[in-house]
Amino acid sequence: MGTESTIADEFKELKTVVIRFAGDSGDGMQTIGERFTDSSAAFGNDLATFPDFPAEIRAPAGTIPGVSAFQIQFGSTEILTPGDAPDALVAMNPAALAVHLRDLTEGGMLVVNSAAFTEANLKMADFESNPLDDPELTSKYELIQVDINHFTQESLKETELTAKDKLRCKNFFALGFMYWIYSRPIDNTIDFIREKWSRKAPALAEANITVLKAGYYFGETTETSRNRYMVAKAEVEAGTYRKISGNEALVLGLIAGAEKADRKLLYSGYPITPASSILEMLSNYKHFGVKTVQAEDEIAAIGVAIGGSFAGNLGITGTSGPGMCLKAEFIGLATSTELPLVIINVQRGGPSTGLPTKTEQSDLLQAVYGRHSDAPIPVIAANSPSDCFETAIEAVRIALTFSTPIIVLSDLYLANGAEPWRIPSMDGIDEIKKPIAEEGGNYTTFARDEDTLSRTLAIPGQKGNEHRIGGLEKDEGGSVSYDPDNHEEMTHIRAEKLKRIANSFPPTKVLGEKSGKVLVLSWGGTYGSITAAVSAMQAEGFSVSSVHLKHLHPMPNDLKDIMDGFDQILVPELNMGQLDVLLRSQFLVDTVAYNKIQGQPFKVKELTKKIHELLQD
Amino acid sequence: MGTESTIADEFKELKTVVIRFAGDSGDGMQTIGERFTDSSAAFGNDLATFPDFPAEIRAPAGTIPGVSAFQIQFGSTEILTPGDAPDALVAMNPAALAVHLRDLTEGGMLVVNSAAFTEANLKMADFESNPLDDPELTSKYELIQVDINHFTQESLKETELTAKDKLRCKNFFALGFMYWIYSRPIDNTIDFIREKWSRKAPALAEANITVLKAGYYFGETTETSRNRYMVAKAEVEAGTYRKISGNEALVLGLIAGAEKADRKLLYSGYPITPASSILEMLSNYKHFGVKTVQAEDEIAAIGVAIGGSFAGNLGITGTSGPGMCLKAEFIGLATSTELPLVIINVQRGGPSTGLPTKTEQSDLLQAVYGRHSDAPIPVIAANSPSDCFETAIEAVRIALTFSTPIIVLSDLYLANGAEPWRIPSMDGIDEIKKPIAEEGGNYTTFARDEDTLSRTLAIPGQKGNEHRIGGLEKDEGGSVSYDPDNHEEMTHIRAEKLKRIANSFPPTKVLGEKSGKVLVLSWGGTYGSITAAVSAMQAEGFSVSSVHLKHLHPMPNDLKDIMDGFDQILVPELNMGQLDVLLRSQFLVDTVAYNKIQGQPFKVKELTKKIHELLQD
Amino acid sequence: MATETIEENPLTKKDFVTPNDVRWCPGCGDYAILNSLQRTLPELGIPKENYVVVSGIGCSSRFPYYMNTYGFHTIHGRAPTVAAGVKVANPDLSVWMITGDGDGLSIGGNHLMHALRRNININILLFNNRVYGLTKGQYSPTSPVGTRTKTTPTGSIDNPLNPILFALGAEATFIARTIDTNPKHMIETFKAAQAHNGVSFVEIFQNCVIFNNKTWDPVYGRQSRDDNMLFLKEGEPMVFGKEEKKGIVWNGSQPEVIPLGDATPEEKGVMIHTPDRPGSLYTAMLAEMTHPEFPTPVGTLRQVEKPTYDAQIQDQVQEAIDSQDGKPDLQGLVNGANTWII
Amino acid sequence: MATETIEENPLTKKDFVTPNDVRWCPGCGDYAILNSLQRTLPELGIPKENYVVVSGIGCSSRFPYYMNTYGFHTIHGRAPTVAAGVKVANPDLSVWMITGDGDGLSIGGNHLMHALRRNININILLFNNRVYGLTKGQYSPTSPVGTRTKTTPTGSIDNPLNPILFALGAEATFIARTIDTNPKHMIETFKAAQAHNGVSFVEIFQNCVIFNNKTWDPVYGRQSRDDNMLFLKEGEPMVFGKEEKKGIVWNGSQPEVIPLGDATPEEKGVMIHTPDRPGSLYTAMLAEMTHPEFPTPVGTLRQVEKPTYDAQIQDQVQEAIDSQDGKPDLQGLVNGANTWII
Ligand SMILES: Cc1ncc(C[n+]2csc(CCOP(=O)(O)OP(=O)(O)O)c2C)c(N)n1
Ligand SMILES: Cc1ncc(C[n+]2csc(CCOP(=O)(O)OP(=O)(O)O)c2C)c(N)n1
Ligand code: SF4
Ligand code: SF4
Ligand SMILES: [Mg+2]
Ligand SMILES: [Mg+2]
Repeated sequence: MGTESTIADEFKELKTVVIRFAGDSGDGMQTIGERFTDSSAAFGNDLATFPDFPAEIRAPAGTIPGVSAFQIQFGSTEILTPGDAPDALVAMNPAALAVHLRDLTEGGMLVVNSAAFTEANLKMADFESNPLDDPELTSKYELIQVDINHFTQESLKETELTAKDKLRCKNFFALGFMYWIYSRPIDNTIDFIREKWSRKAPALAEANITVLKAGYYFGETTETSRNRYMVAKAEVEAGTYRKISGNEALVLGLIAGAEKADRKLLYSGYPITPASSILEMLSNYKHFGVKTVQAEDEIAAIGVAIGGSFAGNLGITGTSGPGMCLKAEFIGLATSTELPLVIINVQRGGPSTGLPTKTEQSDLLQAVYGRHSDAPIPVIAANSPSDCFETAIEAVRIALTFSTPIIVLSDLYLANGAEPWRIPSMDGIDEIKKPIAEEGGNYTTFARDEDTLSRTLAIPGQKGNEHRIGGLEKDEGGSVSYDPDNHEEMTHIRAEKLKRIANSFPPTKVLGEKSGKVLVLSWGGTYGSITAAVSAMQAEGFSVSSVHLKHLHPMPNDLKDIMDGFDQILVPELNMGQLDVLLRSQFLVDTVAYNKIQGQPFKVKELTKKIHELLQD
Repeated sequence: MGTESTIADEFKELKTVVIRFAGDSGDGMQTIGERFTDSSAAFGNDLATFPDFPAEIRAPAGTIPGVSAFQIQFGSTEILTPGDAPDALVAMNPAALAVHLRDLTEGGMLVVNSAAFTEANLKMADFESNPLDDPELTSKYELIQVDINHFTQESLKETELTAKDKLRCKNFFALGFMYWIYSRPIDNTIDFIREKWSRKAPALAEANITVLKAGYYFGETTETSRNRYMVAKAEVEAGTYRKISGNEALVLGLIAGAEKADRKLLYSGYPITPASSILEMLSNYKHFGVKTVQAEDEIAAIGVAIGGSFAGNLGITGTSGPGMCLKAEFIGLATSTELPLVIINVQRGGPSTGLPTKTEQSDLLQAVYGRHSDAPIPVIAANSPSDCFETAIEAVRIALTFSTPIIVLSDLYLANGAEPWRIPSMDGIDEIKKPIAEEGGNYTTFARDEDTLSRTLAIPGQKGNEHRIGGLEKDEGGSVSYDPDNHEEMTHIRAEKLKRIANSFPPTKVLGEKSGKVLVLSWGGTYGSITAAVSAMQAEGFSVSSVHLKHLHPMPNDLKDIMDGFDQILVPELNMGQLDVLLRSQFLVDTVAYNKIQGQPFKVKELTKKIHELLQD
Repeated sequence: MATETIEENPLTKKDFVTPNDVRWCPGCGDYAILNSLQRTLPELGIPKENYVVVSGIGCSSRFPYYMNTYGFHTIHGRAPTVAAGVKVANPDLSVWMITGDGDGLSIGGNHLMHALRRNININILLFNNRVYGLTKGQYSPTSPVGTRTKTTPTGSIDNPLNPILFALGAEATFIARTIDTNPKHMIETFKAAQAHNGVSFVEIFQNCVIFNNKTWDPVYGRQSRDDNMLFLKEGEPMVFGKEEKKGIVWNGSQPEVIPLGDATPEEKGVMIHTPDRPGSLYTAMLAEMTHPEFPTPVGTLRQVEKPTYDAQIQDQVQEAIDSQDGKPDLQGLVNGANTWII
Repeated sequence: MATETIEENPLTKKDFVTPNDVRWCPGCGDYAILNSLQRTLPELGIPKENYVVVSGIGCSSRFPYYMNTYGFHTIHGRAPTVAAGVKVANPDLSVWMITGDGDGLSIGGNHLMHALRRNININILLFNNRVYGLTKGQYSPTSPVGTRTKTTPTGSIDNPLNPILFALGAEATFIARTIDTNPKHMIETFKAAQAHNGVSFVEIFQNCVIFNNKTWDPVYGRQSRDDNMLFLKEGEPMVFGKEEKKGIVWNGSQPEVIPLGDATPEEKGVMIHTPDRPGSLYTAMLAEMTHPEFPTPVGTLRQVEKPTYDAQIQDQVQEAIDSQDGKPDLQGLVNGANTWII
């Protein structure tokens, strides 16, 4: 149960705690998870969260597919993941218990809404008997049964709400109780409820506040013998913070990138989990000149973005794996015409429709090779929710500076997960300088910058720069050319241009010593767990370092040297070994792949175990 | 000039000769190339041909983009390619000369239609002066100027044809003359003309025959001092032969495969160069129960094929690179649902629309990795026009036996090229045994064969076997499953199933010694040039062997051992090194890539030069 | 021919129910449609094993999982292609294709259009809830202008498609409309669709309780349905309203609503429903009749006969086979016309 | 607004000709269309640099290479999406989209349909030669049933699309038809298309000399054109035939051809062409008029006003900008509503 330290007064002080709220998707678990997060953030903890939605919009209440959960890890130290396993589980009904109990740490706290353990509900959750009657439950966990329904209704008996509406407040009872257990402030939440609902539904807002308090006082009055915990403020860098999810950060980064490059942003997408919210959020930023188009499909979406880029906007499109398949042909066109274009893939589980609401990082090889012919384009990846901001800006930088389409890989875990973020100063962000061609007719379509090999765009509306582009092979002047030598030359230029992008990368950061026994080499959303595992082992004195790549294609120029400094290279991925294929073919290095394909992030302990194995070899 | 051997009588005897006919696309170059091929085949030479069409349907007459050419190599020894460079070039107009002269062997024979070297034509071909007046031409080549227009018209002056129609026969004059030079029989061609045109246009047929003979006798009567050549019959295996192009062979192989598997063939495609003719040819074989659908696009085409496979047909679709991009999402569905499906990609130059009428083998990595997620499916490739037949049958075997989609890679060079083919006995071809499930309801959708891990299909119309499939992850029973462990297991099964396919491959053939200094490792349409180069060097005693892969994913189990027997591995490809990426990542071997990206096949001499370089290292 | 001999044990609705839990939101209109199709299929005289249900992706497209028939949940927008492949491979099958307004008209519009124009003999049910359900509530190609959703916070600006007019633009041979709140009408409509020899396109007004609740209430809500819906019946006059006291007449260039008073429809010259007119004008007229100006018509809007794609492909193959004598000769085929012997 | 100030040196056709050799087959109808567009653009009062020509893939789609404007030869079937992106990025541009019957109606049908229904203010020219030219002569979605091509050796079996009806199914706001043999009519039609504020869909009957020669001769051939073509002019009666001695009347439920004899069209009640009717019936009627029963109409078949997609997107953005005071605050945006300071 967390990392226990000193016992102060009646409180146990913990360094980190992992809590999971689980219930029916109608029970409001995401809402209270968000509230718990905000008050912990405001209190000053570092934290990371991960919501886990059901695949169905609203599966029948009480069923297993209908279970919705929200996990948060918060602490007084740096928090990199939402946590391996919950120290405390709140289960609002039997189905939630059925799905989530197996993850609860032994000895962990288990809060259940006993009222929900009716025969009908038990049956829907495939329980043959009531698990609360199982003595093992009490011996293995700190079981706290609360008739949440009853107390909720009791506390609202003075109000005029219907019985159904009363019961809808029960999530706040659970939240209040957990606030009490973890000695969190509740004012923050009260303010939030007032602000959000007072106007639309004042009676409900007040009811929620009443129930929240009831939950809190329930702890205080009836459970004085109960353990309570304290988690101190985290020692983090001073600054202004906000909470941010991956897709939010991506959206803000795109807008910031476009501003820094002085281009109008044109985003065109087609809804798909977990990328839809990028389109949704961007459509709220019209006052930044952002134009959004909900296209008829993913092909159209990228086509609109390409048209936008041709006409001088910064064209951006985003999707998930199945949509990436559909964009392949157009990516080839953008590659051939060398137009700037940002293509975002928020990855999810596959193949095919796969596991649309689970995370996976299995579209890397598609990003690198998923088009016909030799059509090289850069690929970069975000590594944490807040890092999506920087990654988006980096994508805009590369796309414009090198006049190239670029693929940005994020994933469902990053997109939906959230963490506190120390907000950078916008003035501190470099401008992205790649002007369009001068007007007046001295324009050569594929004339190139000597260093970057990038071409310069001329855009419709510019006098004298009229020109034609297209998907047929062409010569420097932009004329269609079937000449064999020209084709070979253009193909080499495209390849070389990709390579040159690596010259613009900062030196690769190594976490830990620059040489040693094991280097953990990774990319994408696994950053948090890997960094947590490696840091912990470094603190224990083990010879392990890690490098987490943002730039996957091309890879950094200094990577080979870094790899050479280690005896073994461990490549953990949430796929069957895709970075591994790239590393092996590019560096001929006998890496050790470590793969998990369960639609779920790595646990820190899975990684430490694996690293230990390697160290013992 | 060819491989000169003995001089018999007035004839020089040659082992091999390469001739290229070039003229305007309206000049009938393909027609006479085909005739020359047929009479050489009937005569008993081995041969290989390659037509080179312009990208435009019919570019303006006389222009450079309008040039059409046909190359044939024939010989008394085994012929593996259409030849590096022509020993004789027939140029019907200045544009043809402009495009093709640079390829002619020094000292080679250059036959030009002097009548076409008018000022207008010279201008269209960008000549500033008449190249025929250039003394270098006569010194460098054996220049034969013939006023073909004049002789053609002269020989037809008795007929009632219009002047225009008369001139349309001029290609046969050139053919007749070349027949005389290379002492070919002309009866065969006369028969052909009669059979083909006598009914529709008897006057034209007779005119063509007259002109053909005129060309032949023109040699005999006016050019007695001219060198003439003999190419003896080839010593090839006894049997019944036919001439066959790659797409023809593919079509016949698909039909044969379907027959041997006792499945109805349903082919669905969308026209695209150079795959269109597969759809076109198959639509003529309805009497074999073949159904063809010209779909609205490539996505629909594969969808129809998948629907056909689900309903118990053998679903097949074919396209080229851009179309492959569009099929990616559906390939993922077929992978997830494990339906048999053959997907043919006749490759052409890219990226994007690229060089649609030029060859390239640059879609290998797309075939292997061009879908989101871990979605492994087999990939095989044909290596010569006639080998497309066996490759098609192999594809059908793998698709059905392993219940999997499979990608077959061919290319424009194979598709359009032709060679003589010793027709195998259909009785000698193994049956493909993979029955569908028994009727009656004991059906488990993803129950697997122990050896192959293949599932068995039950098809609509079967009593009691009703079941549902789809793209979501599912368990063995076929029910949708979001279970983490199940997903991991299914992912591993899909990967393992792919691997098992390699257990069904025959031992890999090595051309030459099993160990030595250089192994040339290659795939696809480069087989001919590589085999020619390697055999020639072996004959000269060099330590070089070659392995040409048909199975690219998975690769043969014995390949690693073979590679280990050589000091160096040379991987020549018509791309930027795609097999090379696969070899490096799978075997961690430091191969030497040799790449040509000119839309043209390797020349034998390019390869021997490269191999020599390696041997000297 | 999808109709074979009747089963010995007559089929019932239960035969078409799978053990899988149905996972739509409680109150979703999809339940009623499922129920109605499960009640329809046993009555069509088609052996159960000859049914195939094919869908794309969307809430609606989960449908095949709940039908105890052969089923294929394919990918987004592409169901018409797979359904076509199934039907071409085996024309004996009764193929039901399920799609949504996003699946069928946004990403899948082209395939749907080509399936319609080709007249492939399948039954297409388009669940129109005017929203993307599965991806949680973005606007769709049938959402009215001004619809505010997550992706259109200031209102959508694209003109919606009229699915009937769209189908008519492709000259679909059977076009119908029904509503999720009227099982009887759904069942009738489904039967008519199956009876039609050719492609059948059925738009179903479907309610999404979560993201677009009551979107069709102005048409079929208890308050409005009498005045805002017109039940079309072949050969019968177009009357509607409480006690059928209103009728539609043709004024020479467009339809008009008139009160009947005490007159009979005949007396007032009320139009007789004739869905079998070969041209498109009549159906175009119906397609554009919409509330509040007109009652929205439901029922079979168009039914004309044309040869089907699947039958013709079969015929061409059969003719080719018949024109040969005996079993086709594979060796002969492979040999081709020009061989030589060495 | 694509119209700005007129150039000082008036533009001429020559300004729109590229040095590139035109590479269509000699005799191809595409030449005449190119010529006509090159003659139209200088007359529209739009600066040359504001023209963008976007195409898909096909013989017809080579068009941009021959127009000395900004041009984009995209990929097969997808031109409407790129054209939409260009127009949304910069509504000041005059965007001309070139497509073929295969490019636009086979692979690209969906994008075309959505561009039409969204009413994006671009001009779409569909070159209909009823065949796939570039891939050497396969049948297309507009080829009549029974067309024998390389892929349909025993005749095609799919019902062709009627491009006008298709566009109408998407409720396109401007629909016209013209022919490659009549430059004057083409130029008029192109001008009308540009003048229309909204999406303009123009079907052009185009001859492919190589793979489908004379396919339109029954309509516009010297022998047939008088009787088989109807030149529509807004506000004028529908008369045709040698010396305009025939007219079209509406018999209450459908059009009819009548001889005028010596009577005036007015006397005979000949229909007056009114392309601006809001509903679809009128255009549906025209769309279905086809030889030999009727003369095939050319000209503007429909023109109605609706707000355009590109203008509205711009308006929404502008409104959002105006609703802020001052330049948008990037730091404020990134900070969001809930921050805390440590
Ligand atoms: C290629 C692809 N793009 C996007 C999606 C995401 N997606 C799934 S369903 C859907 C729309 C569903 O809308 P509709 O067809 O109206 O069905 P409903 O859910 O409303 O029944 C979308 C966009 C996907 N699965 N695949
Ligand atoms: C994805 C893709 N599929 C197929 C093709 C091949 N292709 C090129 S043009 C064309 C059809 C052209 O027909 P149409 O649009 O009528 O133009 P036309 O040549 O007749 O002017 C096809 C199928 C392609 N280039 N890309
Ligand atoms: S989201 Fe809407 S359409 Fe989807 S299941 Fe729920 S109610 Fe039905
Ligand atoms: S093939 Fe036909 S459409 Fe294409 S350029 Fe030639 S004549 Fe024109
Ligand atoms: Mg919907
Ligand atoms: Mg065409």
